Amino acid sequence: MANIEYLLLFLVGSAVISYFLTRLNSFIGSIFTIFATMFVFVSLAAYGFNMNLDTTVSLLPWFSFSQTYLGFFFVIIIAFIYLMVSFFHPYFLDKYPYKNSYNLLFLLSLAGIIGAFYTDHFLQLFFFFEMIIWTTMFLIPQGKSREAAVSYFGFSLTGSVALLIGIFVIYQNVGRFDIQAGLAGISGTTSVFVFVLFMIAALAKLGTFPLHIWLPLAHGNAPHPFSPVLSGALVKLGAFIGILALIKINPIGPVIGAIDLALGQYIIAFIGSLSIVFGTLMAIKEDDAKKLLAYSSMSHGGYILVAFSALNGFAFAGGLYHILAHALASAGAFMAIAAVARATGTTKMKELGGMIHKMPITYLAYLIAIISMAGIPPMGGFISKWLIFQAVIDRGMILIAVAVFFGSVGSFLYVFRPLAALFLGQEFREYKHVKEAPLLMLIPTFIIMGLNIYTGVIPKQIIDFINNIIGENTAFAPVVATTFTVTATYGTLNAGLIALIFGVGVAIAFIIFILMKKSRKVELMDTYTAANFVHDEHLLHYSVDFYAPLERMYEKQSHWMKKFYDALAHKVKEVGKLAKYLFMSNNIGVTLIWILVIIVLLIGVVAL
Amino acid sequence: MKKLFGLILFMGLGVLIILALNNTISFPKFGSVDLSDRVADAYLDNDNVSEVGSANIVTAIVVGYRGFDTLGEVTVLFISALGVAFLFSFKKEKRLDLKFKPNFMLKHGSKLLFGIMLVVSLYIITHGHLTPGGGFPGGAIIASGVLLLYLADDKFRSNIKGFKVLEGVAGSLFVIIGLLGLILATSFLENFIASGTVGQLLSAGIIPIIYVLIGLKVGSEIASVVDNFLTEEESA
Amino acid sequence: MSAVLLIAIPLLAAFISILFKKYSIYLLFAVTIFNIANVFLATEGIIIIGGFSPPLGISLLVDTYSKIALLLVNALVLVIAALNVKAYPKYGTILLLVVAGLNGLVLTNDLFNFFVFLEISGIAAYLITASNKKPITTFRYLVIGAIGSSLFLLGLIILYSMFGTLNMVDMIKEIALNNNYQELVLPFTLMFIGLGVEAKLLPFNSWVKGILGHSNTFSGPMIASVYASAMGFVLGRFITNLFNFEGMLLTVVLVILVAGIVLSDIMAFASKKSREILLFSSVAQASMIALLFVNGIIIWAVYLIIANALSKTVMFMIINKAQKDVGSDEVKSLQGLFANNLVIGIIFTIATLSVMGLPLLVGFTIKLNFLTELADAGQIWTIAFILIASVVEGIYFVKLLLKLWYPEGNLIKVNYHLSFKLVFAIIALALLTFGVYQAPLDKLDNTVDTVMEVVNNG
Amino acid sequence: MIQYAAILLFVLGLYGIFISTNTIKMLVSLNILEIGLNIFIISIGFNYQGIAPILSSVSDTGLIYVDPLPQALVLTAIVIGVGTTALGLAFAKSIYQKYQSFDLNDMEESL
Repeated sequence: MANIEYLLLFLVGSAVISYFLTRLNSFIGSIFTIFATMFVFVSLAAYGFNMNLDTTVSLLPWFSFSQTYLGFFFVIIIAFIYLMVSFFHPYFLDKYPYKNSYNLLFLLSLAGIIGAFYTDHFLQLFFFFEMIIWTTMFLIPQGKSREAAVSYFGFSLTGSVALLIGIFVIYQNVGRFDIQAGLAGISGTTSVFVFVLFMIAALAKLGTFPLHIWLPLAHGNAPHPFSPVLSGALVKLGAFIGILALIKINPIGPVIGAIDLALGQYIIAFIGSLSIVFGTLMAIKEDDAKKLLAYSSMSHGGYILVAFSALNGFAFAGGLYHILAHALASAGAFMAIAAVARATGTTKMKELGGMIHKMPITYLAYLIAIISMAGIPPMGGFISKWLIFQAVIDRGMILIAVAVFFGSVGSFLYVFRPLAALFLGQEFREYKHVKEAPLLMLIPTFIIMGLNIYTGVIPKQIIDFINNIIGENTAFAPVVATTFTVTATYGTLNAGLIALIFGVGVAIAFIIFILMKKSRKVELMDTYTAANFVHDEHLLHYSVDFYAPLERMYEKQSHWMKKFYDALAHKVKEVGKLAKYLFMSNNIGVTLIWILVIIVLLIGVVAL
Repeated sequence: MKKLFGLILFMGLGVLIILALNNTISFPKFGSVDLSDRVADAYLDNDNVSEVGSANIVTAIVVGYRGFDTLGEVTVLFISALGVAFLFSFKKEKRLDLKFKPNFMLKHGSKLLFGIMLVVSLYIITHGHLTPGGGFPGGAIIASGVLLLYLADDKFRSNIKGFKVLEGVAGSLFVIIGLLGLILATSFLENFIASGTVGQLLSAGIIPIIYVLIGLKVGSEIASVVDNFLTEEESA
Repeated sequence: MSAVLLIAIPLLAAFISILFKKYSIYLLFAVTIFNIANVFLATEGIIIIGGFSPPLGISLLVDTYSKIALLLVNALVLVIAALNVKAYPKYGTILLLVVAGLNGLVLTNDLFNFFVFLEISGIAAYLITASNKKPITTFRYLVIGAIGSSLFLLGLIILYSMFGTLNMVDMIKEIALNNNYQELVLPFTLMFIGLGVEAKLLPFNSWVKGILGHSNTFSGPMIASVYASAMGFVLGRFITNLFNFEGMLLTVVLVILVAGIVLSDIMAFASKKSREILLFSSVAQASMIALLFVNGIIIWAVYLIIANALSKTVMFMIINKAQKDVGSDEVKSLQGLFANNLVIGIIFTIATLSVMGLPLLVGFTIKLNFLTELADAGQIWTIAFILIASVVEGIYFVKLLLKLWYPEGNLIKVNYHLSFKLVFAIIALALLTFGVYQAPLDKLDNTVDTVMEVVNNG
Repeated sequence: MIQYAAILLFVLGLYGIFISTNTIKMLVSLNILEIGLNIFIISIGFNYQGIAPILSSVSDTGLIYVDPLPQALVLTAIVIGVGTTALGLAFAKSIYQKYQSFDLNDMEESL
C-alpha cells in the first residue's frame, strides 16, 4: 500500500481489530500486531525511500500530506523500532492489568507517528503529536508506576503547548499553517519567540537538561517492551522539532565572532552539553539498569542538540546519524534488559548477575548495543560521534567540546556497569531456572545486532540518504563517503578498516580465551566471606556502591532539578488553595466584595 | 471593624453608582421623565387604550401587553409555593400550636372578618382593570385572611388539597386561555373577546378573566405557603 | 407550530401535574419529547405574544442558534430525568418548570421577560439542589442568585430609562444610534455580573463549590450541563448582540475570563475530591465559553457548550453514582473504580479526553478551531494563557484518570445500571465520531453565524 | 433625591448580607435590597406633572401621566421577591431543623 492515508486508516482499523483479538487471546492479538506493524513498515520501506508514496487524500479530506527525506528518515527509524518491539508483545502482555488495550494504543501511536512526519500542516502536526502523547501515556502506567505516566504526560503536554503557541505565533505573522512556508516566513523578534517556544517543545520531548525529569521515571517504569519505543523512537520527536527550530528558522540572535555561530544556536548547544554532563553523572550513580539507560538517553539527546546547533554539514549529518545509531543502540539495550527482566522479574543491577550463562545471545545483543552507545568502533555510534567531534572542533566551541568528550568518557564508565552487573559475575541462586529468551524475541535481537554493526561498518548508504536530507533542507555541503569511509575536515574515517582490525583483535582474544581457559566457576558465597557470616548475599554484589567515592561528590546536588519541579507543583497547588480561599469561600461576603471590586473598578475608572 | 469597613465600602459603592448615573446624559433626571421617547407613550395612546379596553393602563400592561410576564410571575410564585411544600413534606404533620388559648370572640370575630376580607378581595380582583388593584393584591388579601384564621384559631386547618386543585386549575386555565388566543386569534395570550367600552365592568376582553384566575391562584398559593410554614413534623 | 408552545406546554403540564402528582414524571417525558419535535417544526423569526407588535408587547426570537440551544436543553433534561427516574422520582413538576424556564430564557426577546425566566429557572435550580440534602449550600446559592438577578434587574432598568424600551432588538438599534459606550458601562457591568453569577463565571460563583461539590446523579448533571449550557447560550446572545464590549470594559472582561480559566484549572489541580475537580473544570469551561463569545467566535463556542454539556453529564453521573455507593468522593477512596467497570471506564476516559481537547475526540477539533480564530483576532496572549491552563488541566485529569483506572488495595464495588451504560456509550460514541468526522460541524457553521442578521432585519 | 435614597437602600441591603451570618437577617437584608430596587424602578417613571395612569374616559387628552411601564414591572418584581423570600425562609427553616441554629457560623464545620 503506497498511500499514507490508507496506511493511517489501516493502522486505526487494525488497532481496533487487535483490541478484540487481544481480548480473545493475548498471543493471537500480539501476533496480529506484529503483522500489522510489519505491513506498515514494509510498505513504507518499499515506497518511501525514493519518495514514491502516494500523498493524495480522498477519504480524509481535511488532512494533507507531503513526503520529505527528513520526515522519512525519522518515520522509517521509528517504524522499525515499533516493528522490532512488537515481537516482544506475545511474551509480555499477560502481565499487564489492561492488556486488551495495549496493542490498540500501540498501533494508534504508530499511526500518530506516521501522520506526524508526513503532514505538511502545522495543526495536523500538533494533532498527531497529541495523539501520540495520549496513546502512549496510557501505555506507561501499565508498567510499574503511575506517577511516571503523569510526569511523562505533563512534560510532553508542556512541550506540545509550547509548540502550539509557537505555531500560532507563526500563523499570526505568516497567515498560514504550512510548515515549510511558515518557518521560512518569519524573522526578527517573531522568529526569536518561535525559536524559544519550539526549543521548549524539543527539549521537553527529547528529555534534555532542564526538562528531563520525566525521562528516567517514564523509561524506568514503563512496561519493559515499551521502554525501547520510548527511548529509541518517541524522544526522537523532540529531535525533529529541534531540527525545525535550529535548522529551518533563520539563525537566532547576533553572531558570536569567535565561533561564527548565532547566539541562539550557541545557547542550545550549551544546553545540550549541560544535558550530556548531567545525564552522564546521573547515569553513573543509577542502580536500576533501565533508569541508567534513560539517563544515557538524556545525554545522547544532548549530543543531538549539539550536533544540530553547530550548523554545518558534518554536524547535521552527525546528528542525524546519531539519531539512527542511538535509536538502534538504545532499542537493543532496552530490549536485552526487557528479556532479562522477563526472565528474572527485576531490573535492579544489584539483584542480578551471571546472566551470560543463561542468556548468551541477549548478552551479545546488549554488548553490541552499549559499544555503539559509548561510541566505540566498529558500531554506528562511533561514526556519529566522530562527525559531531569534527564539527564541534571545527567551530572552535571549546566549552562544548569539553562536555562532549566528558560525555564520551563518562559513557564508558556507566554503560559497562549493567553489562558487568547483569550478565557477568556470579549467579544468584534464585535464577537457576532462567532460560534464554524464546525464538520470537531473538529475531529482533539478531536484526538489531546486525544493524548496529552495519551502521558502524558500511556508512555509505546512510550517508547518501543523509546527503539527500542535507540537500533538501539546508545549504550545507554534503558529506563525502565511500562504501567504508567518511571524510570530514580533519581527515577520513575508514570504518571498514577499523572494523576489520577490531574483528581481528576480537578473534585473537577469543582464540587466547579458548586456548587458555582456566577459570573456575564458584558460587557467590564461596568467595569473599572469609570468616564473616553474610546474611544477604546481594550485599556482596560488586555493583553495590560501585562508584561510591564519585557519587559522594555530587550526591546532594543530583536531585535539585527534581526538587525544583516538585516545588513548582507544590506552589501551583498552594496558589490553587489560595484561589479557593479567595473565590470559593463559604462566606457570601467574599463574593460580594468581588462584585463590589469589579463594579467599582469599571465605573470608577471607565464611567467617571 | 468589619462592620465599619463594610459600611464605608458599600456606601462608597452606592455613591459611585449615583455619581455614574448623574454623569449619564441619557439617564433622565428624577421627575422630569419625557414619555415621548419611551415605549410607554404608545400604551397611553387613545387607539391602543380603546383596543385593549382597560381603563387602568398598568393593568393593561400587566395582563395585556406584558401578559406573558405575568404568566411567568405566577409561575415563580407557583414554583416557590411548590418548593416550600416540597421542603416541608413530612410523613405526619400537625399545625403549630398557639402560645395562647384563643377565646370565643377571637375565633368567631376572625371568621366574620375573613368574610369581609373575602368580599373586599373579590371586589379588588374583579375591578382590576378599572381601579388600582387586581389579582395580585386581591389574592394576597385572601391569603392574609387565611393567615388570620390560622392565628386566631388553634384548631383551624385549611383544606390544602382544595388549594392545590384550585391552584392547578387556575394556572391551567390561564395557559389554556393563552392557547385559545393562539387558536382563535393569531398569537398566544391574544385577546379573543370583544373589548367593550373602556371604563365598564364588563370590558377589556380577557383581562378581567385572567385577573380573576390570577387572584384565585395567588390566593391559594400564598395560603398554602402560610399553611406549610405553620405546620411541623409530628414527633411521635 | 408556534415556538411559544415550547414554553406554554411545559407550563400547562406543570400546572396540571400537581393534580396528578404520581404521573408528573411521565408528563415530563411526554412534554420534552413534544418539545424536541416542536423545535424542528417551529417557524423561525420573531414570534409575537398577546397580539401586540414588538416594541409594545413581548416577543420571542427563534433562529438556528436558539433552536440548537432548545434541542440540547430539552434532550438533556429528558435523558437526565429518565436516568434518575428511580432515584429521584418526585421532581417531575419542578423539571417541567425547568424546561419552561430555560426555554423561555433562550427564546425571549424581551429583557424584563428574560429576568422573569431567570427567576423561574433560578428557583427551580434551588429546588433541584435541595436534593443534595445540604440546605446551607442551597441557601447560599439562593442568596447569591437573588443578588445576581437583582443586579441584572438594576442594570436593565437603567437601560430602560435610558432608551425607553425593553425589547432586545429595539434596544440594540437604539444603542447603535447612541454610540456613546461610556454611558453603557454601568448597566452592562451590572447585567454582566448578574448573568455571571448564574453562568458561574469566576469571581461571582462561590456557590458552585457547595452545590456541585455535594451534588448527586440528578443535581450534578442538571446544574453542570443543563443549566450551564442554557446559561452559556444566553450569555452568548447577550455578549454578541447586546453588550458588544468595548474599550476598558472589554479589557476587564477579558482579564476576568482568562483569569477564570487559569485559576479554575489551578484550583482543580489543588483539589483532592473528584467532584471538586469536575466542578472546577466546569467553571473553567464556562469562562472559556464566555471568552469565545466575547471574541465573536460564536460557532465554536456553541460546539464547546454542546461537547461540554455531553461530557460533563457523563462525568458527573459516573462520579456521583460512585460517590453514592462508596460514600466518599475523595479520589483516593475511588481508586480502581474502573477495574470492575470497564465500559464505564472507557466512556469516562473518552469524555475526559474530549474535555481536555485531545485528538480523535471532538474536544480537540473545537479547541484547535477556536484557537485558530483567536489567532486570527490577534489574541496571542489569550491563546498562551488558555494553553498554559490546559497543561494544568491535562495533568489533573490524567492523575484522576490513572487513579480511577488502577486499583490500590481493595477493589471498590459500584454498580451501574444498564441504561446508564447505554446512554453514556451513545454520548461517548458521538464525541468520538464528531472528533474524527467533522464535516457536519463545518456545515452548521454558516447557519449559526447569522445571529446578528435577525437583529438587523428586525 | 428619592432615586438616590433607593440606590443607598440597595447597597444597604448588600451591606446587610455582607455582615450578617444569620440566615433570617440575610433574608431581611435581601428584602431591603429588593425594596430599594423597587423604589428605584418606580422612580424612573416619575414625572412632577404626571398623574396616575388610570383613565376616567377615553377623551382625556392633554393630560400628562407618569410612566405606567415601571409600575407594571415593579408589580412583577415584588411578586418574584415574595417567591424568593418564601423559599429562602423555607430553606432557613430546614437549616434550623437540621442544625438547630440560624447562624451560618455555627455550622461552618459541618460542610
